[in-house]
Amino acid sequence: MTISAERPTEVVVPSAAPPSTGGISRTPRSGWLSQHLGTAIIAAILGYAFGHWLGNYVSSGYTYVVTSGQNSTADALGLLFGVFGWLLGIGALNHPMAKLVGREGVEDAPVEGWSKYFRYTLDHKVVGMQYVVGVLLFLFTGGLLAMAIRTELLNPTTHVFAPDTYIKIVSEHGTMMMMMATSIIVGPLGNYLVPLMIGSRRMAFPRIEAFSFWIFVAGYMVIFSALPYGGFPTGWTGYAPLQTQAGPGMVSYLLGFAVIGLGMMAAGFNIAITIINYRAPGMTWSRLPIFAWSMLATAALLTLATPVLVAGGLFGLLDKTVETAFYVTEHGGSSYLWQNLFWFFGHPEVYIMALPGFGIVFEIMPVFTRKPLFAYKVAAAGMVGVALLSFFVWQHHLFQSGINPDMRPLFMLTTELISIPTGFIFLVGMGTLYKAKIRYEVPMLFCMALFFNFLIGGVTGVFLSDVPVNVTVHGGFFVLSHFHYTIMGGLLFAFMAGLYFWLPKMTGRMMNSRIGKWHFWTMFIFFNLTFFPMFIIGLAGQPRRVFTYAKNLQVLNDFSSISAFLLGASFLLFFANLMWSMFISPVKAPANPWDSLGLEWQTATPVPPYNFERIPVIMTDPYRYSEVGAPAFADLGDHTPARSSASGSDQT
Amino acid sequence: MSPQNSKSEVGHLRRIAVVWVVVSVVADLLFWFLVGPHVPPGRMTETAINNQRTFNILFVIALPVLIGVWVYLGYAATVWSAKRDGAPESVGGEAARTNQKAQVWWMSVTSVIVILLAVYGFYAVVVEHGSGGGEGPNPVWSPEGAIQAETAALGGGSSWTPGHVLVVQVIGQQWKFTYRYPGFGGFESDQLILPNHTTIAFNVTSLDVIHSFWAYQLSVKADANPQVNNVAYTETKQLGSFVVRCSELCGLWHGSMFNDGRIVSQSDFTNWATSTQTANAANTAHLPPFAWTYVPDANGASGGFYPDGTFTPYSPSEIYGAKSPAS
Amino acid sequence: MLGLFAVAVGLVITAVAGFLTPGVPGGIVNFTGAQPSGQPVNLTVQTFGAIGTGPHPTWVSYLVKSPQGQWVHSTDWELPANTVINMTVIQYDSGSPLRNQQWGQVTGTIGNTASVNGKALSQYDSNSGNGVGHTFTVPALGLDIPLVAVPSTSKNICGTAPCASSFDHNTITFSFKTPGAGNYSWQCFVPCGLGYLFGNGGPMSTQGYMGGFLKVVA
Amino acid sequence: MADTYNKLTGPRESPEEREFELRAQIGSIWSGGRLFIGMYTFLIASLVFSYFYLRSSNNGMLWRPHGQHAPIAYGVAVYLFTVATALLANVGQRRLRKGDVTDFQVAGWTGVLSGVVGLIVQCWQLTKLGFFPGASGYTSTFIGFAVINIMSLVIGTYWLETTLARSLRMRRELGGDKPELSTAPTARQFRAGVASMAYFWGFLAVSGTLLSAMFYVM
Repeated sequence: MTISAERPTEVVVPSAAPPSTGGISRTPRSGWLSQHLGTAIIAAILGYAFGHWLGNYVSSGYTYVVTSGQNSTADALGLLFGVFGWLLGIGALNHPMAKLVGREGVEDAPVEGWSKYFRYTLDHKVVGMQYVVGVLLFLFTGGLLAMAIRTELLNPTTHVFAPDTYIKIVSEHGTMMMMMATSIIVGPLGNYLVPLMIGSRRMAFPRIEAFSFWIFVAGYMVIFSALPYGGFPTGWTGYAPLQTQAGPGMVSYLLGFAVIGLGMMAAGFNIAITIINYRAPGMTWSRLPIFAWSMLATAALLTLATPVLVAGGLFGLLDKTVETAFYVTEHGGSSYLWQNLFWFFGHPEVYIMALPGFGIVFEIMPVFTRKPLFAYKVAAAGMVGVALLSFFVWQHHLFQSGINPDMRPLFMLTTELISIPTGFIFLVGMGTLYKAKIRYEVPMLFCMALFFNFLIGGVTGVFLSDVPVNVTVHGGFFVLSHFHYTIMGGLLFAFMAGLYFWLPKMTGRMMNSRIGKWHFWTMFIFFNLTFFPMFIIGLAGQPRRVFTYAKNLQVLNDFSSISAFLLGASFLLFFANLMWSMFISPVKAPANPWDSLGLEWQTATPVPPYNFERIPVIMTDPYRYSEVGAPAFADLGDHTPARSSASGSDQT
Repeated sequence: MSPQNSKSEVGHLRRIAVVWVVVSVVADLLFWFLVGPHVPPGRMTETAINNQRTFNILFVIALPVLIGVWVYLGYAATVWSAKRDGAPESVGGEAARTNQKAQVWWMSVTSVIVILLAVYGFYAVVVEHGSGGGEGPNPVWSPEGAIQAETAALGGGSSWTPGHVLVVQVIGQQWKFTYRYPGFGGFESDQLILPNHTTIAFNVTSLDVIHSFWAYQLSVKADANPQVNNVAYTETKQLGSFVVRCSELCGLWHGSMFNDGRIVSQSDFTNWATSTQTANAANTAHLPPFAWTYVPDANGASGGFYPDGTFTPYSPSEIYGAKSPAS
Repeated sequence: MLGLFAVAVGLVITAVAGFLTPGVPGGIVNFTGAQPSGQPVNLTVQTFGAIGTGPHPTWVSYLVKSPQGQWVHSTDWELPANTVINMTVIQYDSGSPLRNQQWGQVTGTIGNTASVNGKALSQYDSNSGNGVGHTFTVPALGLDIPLVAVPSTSKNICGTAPCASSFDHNTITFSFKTPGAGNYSWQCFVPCGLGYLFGNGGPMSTQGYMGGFLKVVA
Repeated sequence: MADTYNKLTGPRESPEEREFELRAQIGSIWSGGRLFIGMYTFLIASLVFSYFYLRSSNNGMLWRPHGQHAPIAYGVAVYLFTVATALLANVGQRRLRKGDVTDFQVAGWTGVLSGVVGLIVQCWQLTKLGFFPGASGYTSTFIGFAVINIMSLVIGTYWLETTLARSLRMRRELGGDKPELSTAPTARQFRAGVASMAYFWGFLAVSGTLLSAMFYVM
């Protein structure tokens, strides 16, 4: 069959005749008797113990181990085997092992009840829900650490934490948030929504998808393990040779990033391949929902940029364990090497954290403006353009480092060129608002706020890209504020918009809009009150990651800290809303609470196990909100008479 | 589109444009004259003055952009909102999938602004000799006389006289900057004193991890990397004191890695330097000869990360912290 | 489900809080009020090759003699402002060259001088002789004293703290005047964190071993 | 990779839908194989970049003092085994396409053997190094190269082995003559997988040539 917009003639399948695949039909069994989170934890502990023992056995004679009393090799092997045990325990390795003897993968029957959320599951909707909890846990931990940072900065000279503890907190906060942010939309919403939006019953590689989630959780535990190991002193950028000098907490950082990197690559790989191959008949590239475009651009960055991080982390681990000298200048390595590798990944990563936000906003805005998305093609081109350009700008992080100083004008140019496709995003957003009929539901408020915040973040980015101005603002609170405006003000606001918008679809329960509005306004106001003063603090000369600062900056810092605490409270409000609306007093969501034309709203709620009764056929462009009598986006086929015969009885 | 519609379209845009122009002009003027002269990093050196001007120019361009989007958003939010009560309309608004003219305009304007900014930035970097940023070991844009001064400094026995470029070496180490003055016998001090009206060539290097030498009011910032000589230039313009901070996370006492420096008159500077040279002479004799970079012993005191004897150190420059005789 | 979530959140909070609780050993040793106001304060510390106890028994560290006369493992000392501090360092550790000989000068003390076993010291060449065990340096005050090492060939080196005076040691004494109130960090400039790159990791990078604060209070 | 639905609970597909999904699966195997090569290219490019970066910086004249070289006989052996496996995988795939299943099996299993031996030799080589890992830039990047090479051989050999095992099991499941060449969905997926696998091995041979030239010849 060629992919055509024609609905295939319905033929009733004699389902009793098995097309002879090697598949084994498994009957459902209780979730708690097979592999799940519990077995994963047990296997991870056993793996850790084994790896740690092995590491000690191998390396206890190393000079550095004897003299320092700390054994990075044992810690690295312990964590490595711990992750391995975790994957074994959760069941991620069952299929790869079965393949060795030629068995083909067959999905298990879906598990009923809560236990499915604690298992290695092939249902992309379950993975999406798992990711929601996973990223919220990450966010919560990182947020706690942020509160600790602001507590320390309340006073320039009196210290709540010891300086090493403070650096540990800063580093852990940065790393956790960066890891979380790469997956915060791709994970929960990307996995949940992409097949629904492109009209597919499944992901291309559901096991890789499940792997990406469970390795993400493993990454959380690995990076968390830095705290009991004594933390790491390098911040999230992990600059060598400080990295090489640091204690065993650094191993958690390097391994954690490598592990999360595996997850990022797996998630991006699966989503990209799914969008390329599983679009429903009739869904041409120009009919693809814009969120899927953003996922595709993000997935390209995830798959191609992350291997560089993994390689960099591998080299760092080798430096710390078998004592190679990749990053040690005195032994023929180079401290510049890590900076180059890290930022070659790091800058595309910035857009990994921006593009999904744009996708969400563009997906939501037409619904609440009751207008088509303005300049759809420009929006898609903008995202692809940003993704492409992001590979050519990494040295703007290194303007003052002395690396290739004569290349600075070039990188200044490429960096500023990124403003052009980013400008497309604003054109599309503002064009969509033009003469709209805006409905101020909570998701729409978050979308409008994104444009407000991201504008500040984007414009300050131009200041940072200018070499002369960069002399003052590099490495200070200005740049800190800049990337919080883009990541938190952009991505996190978009994530909130997405959650308020799609949780009714995912859970069948409405978020309380009254608390939601309170949450939005407190978050928006205190976010700006927290981070806007940091621009001034930065211009006034406060470097990042310091526990002491000039006395005259105390007022601004205190203002920022108190706003940060209130911002934290606003997140508590969000958690309260989540608990209240989802568990304590759930309100059943209507089938299509926002009157969206999106394909994901056309199927039943809760979404049936395979999303669509029939594979839908896409009939027209998306977002035809303003045209009376426009044809429906998709033909779901469930009105055809064949449906009853197909689903009614197996035995026809 | 009916003529009525197109008229109202013009009406919307005209209202937005008027508000935008008025607010932008007022805000730009207020900024340029009231705030601009006080924008960090101040006016203590040539690079500070230049970078302040660049910042202000960028800000004057950025303000209308910010205001434009905000005015538009505010207008849209108030004028184009749907009625709150009543049944939600399933369709509404106007068919506005795309607008060729708007797209072309938008792209042209952003492209022109961006390319102009890049050209201006390029010009500023070249004309201002790197604008106070680290230019690596072989600066391509250096002020007059700097290369000669640095060559002379390396040869040893050079002495600084007013009116010439002063070479100062900044040595980052965990967790303090120290400064060497090759023009005065290569003495080392933990104080940074500079003469006024003088071009300074900072040669920044590190003895261990990466630091970043940030003389805030001087508008100088250059990373200190082990075995790299990172050069940054500025010209002092005013007397006064300034703050030096480390702006690259370098470990435990990164937050404490700061000191005050001073710009003094040329004669005061000469007095200070010569007297310190005399006072430190005994210690200077034990320092390695002046060099652009130094090879730190990667291992530290008696037993380090790498086992001894596993590599052959070859030093084209000077070693700080020799292993022998004590160990 | 709700309960499970609450348990997870509780676990995270407990763990984060647990690992972040300021873990400086010994707390702050208070020297204010030990003497009448304005009188010089005596501060005695010893430094040695290995602390012997705690989570990192092999690390170099300091012990400070509290006003009550006990040796306490702490590097945060509370001192009165604008007061002369007579400091005695009993140095049991062997040494090495300084990475930067700059720290071989005695600076910031009263008279820019110190005494080693009774002999005056204003500058020490760390590349010869026994080298320097540690330095006591307060960057913000410009205070720097190289703590001359005992010979590494000595058969009588103190292994683990606390060290009896029968072991080889150098007694370094000097005086300095505290400034106004504030927190002033002090550290060592000898790369003495064994087993770490550049010798600056481990004890050098952990508060409570080779660095701490002078908490000067008015 | 390409899972089949569980027949008890899976969706009820029309034949058109089944064919549509099968084509999507085959397309995924094809494009997934290519994307994986793209990802792997970036990984190897990081190593190549590190090599040439350290080589051109030659910090402390320690890129490669005294003509350090890795055990070259082992290295050449590993390289030859890699290329042999790649050739066998590609020859096997070609024979399979021509309809010769036995040749595919023979070539494949020889390839697996060659891959495993290559893997063992590569690990063995690490015990025969004439230098310390951190001795120079070259030695460091060499260790990185060895680790990445081990990874490549494990992935490639695993992939090759799974296609062979699948082919054997398919015969038992489907029966008949040369079921691998039939139109059964699983056979069509299988052939797509073999093609992607052979392509990946070709990529490994090319990148292996580049890397081996860098580390053993240049």
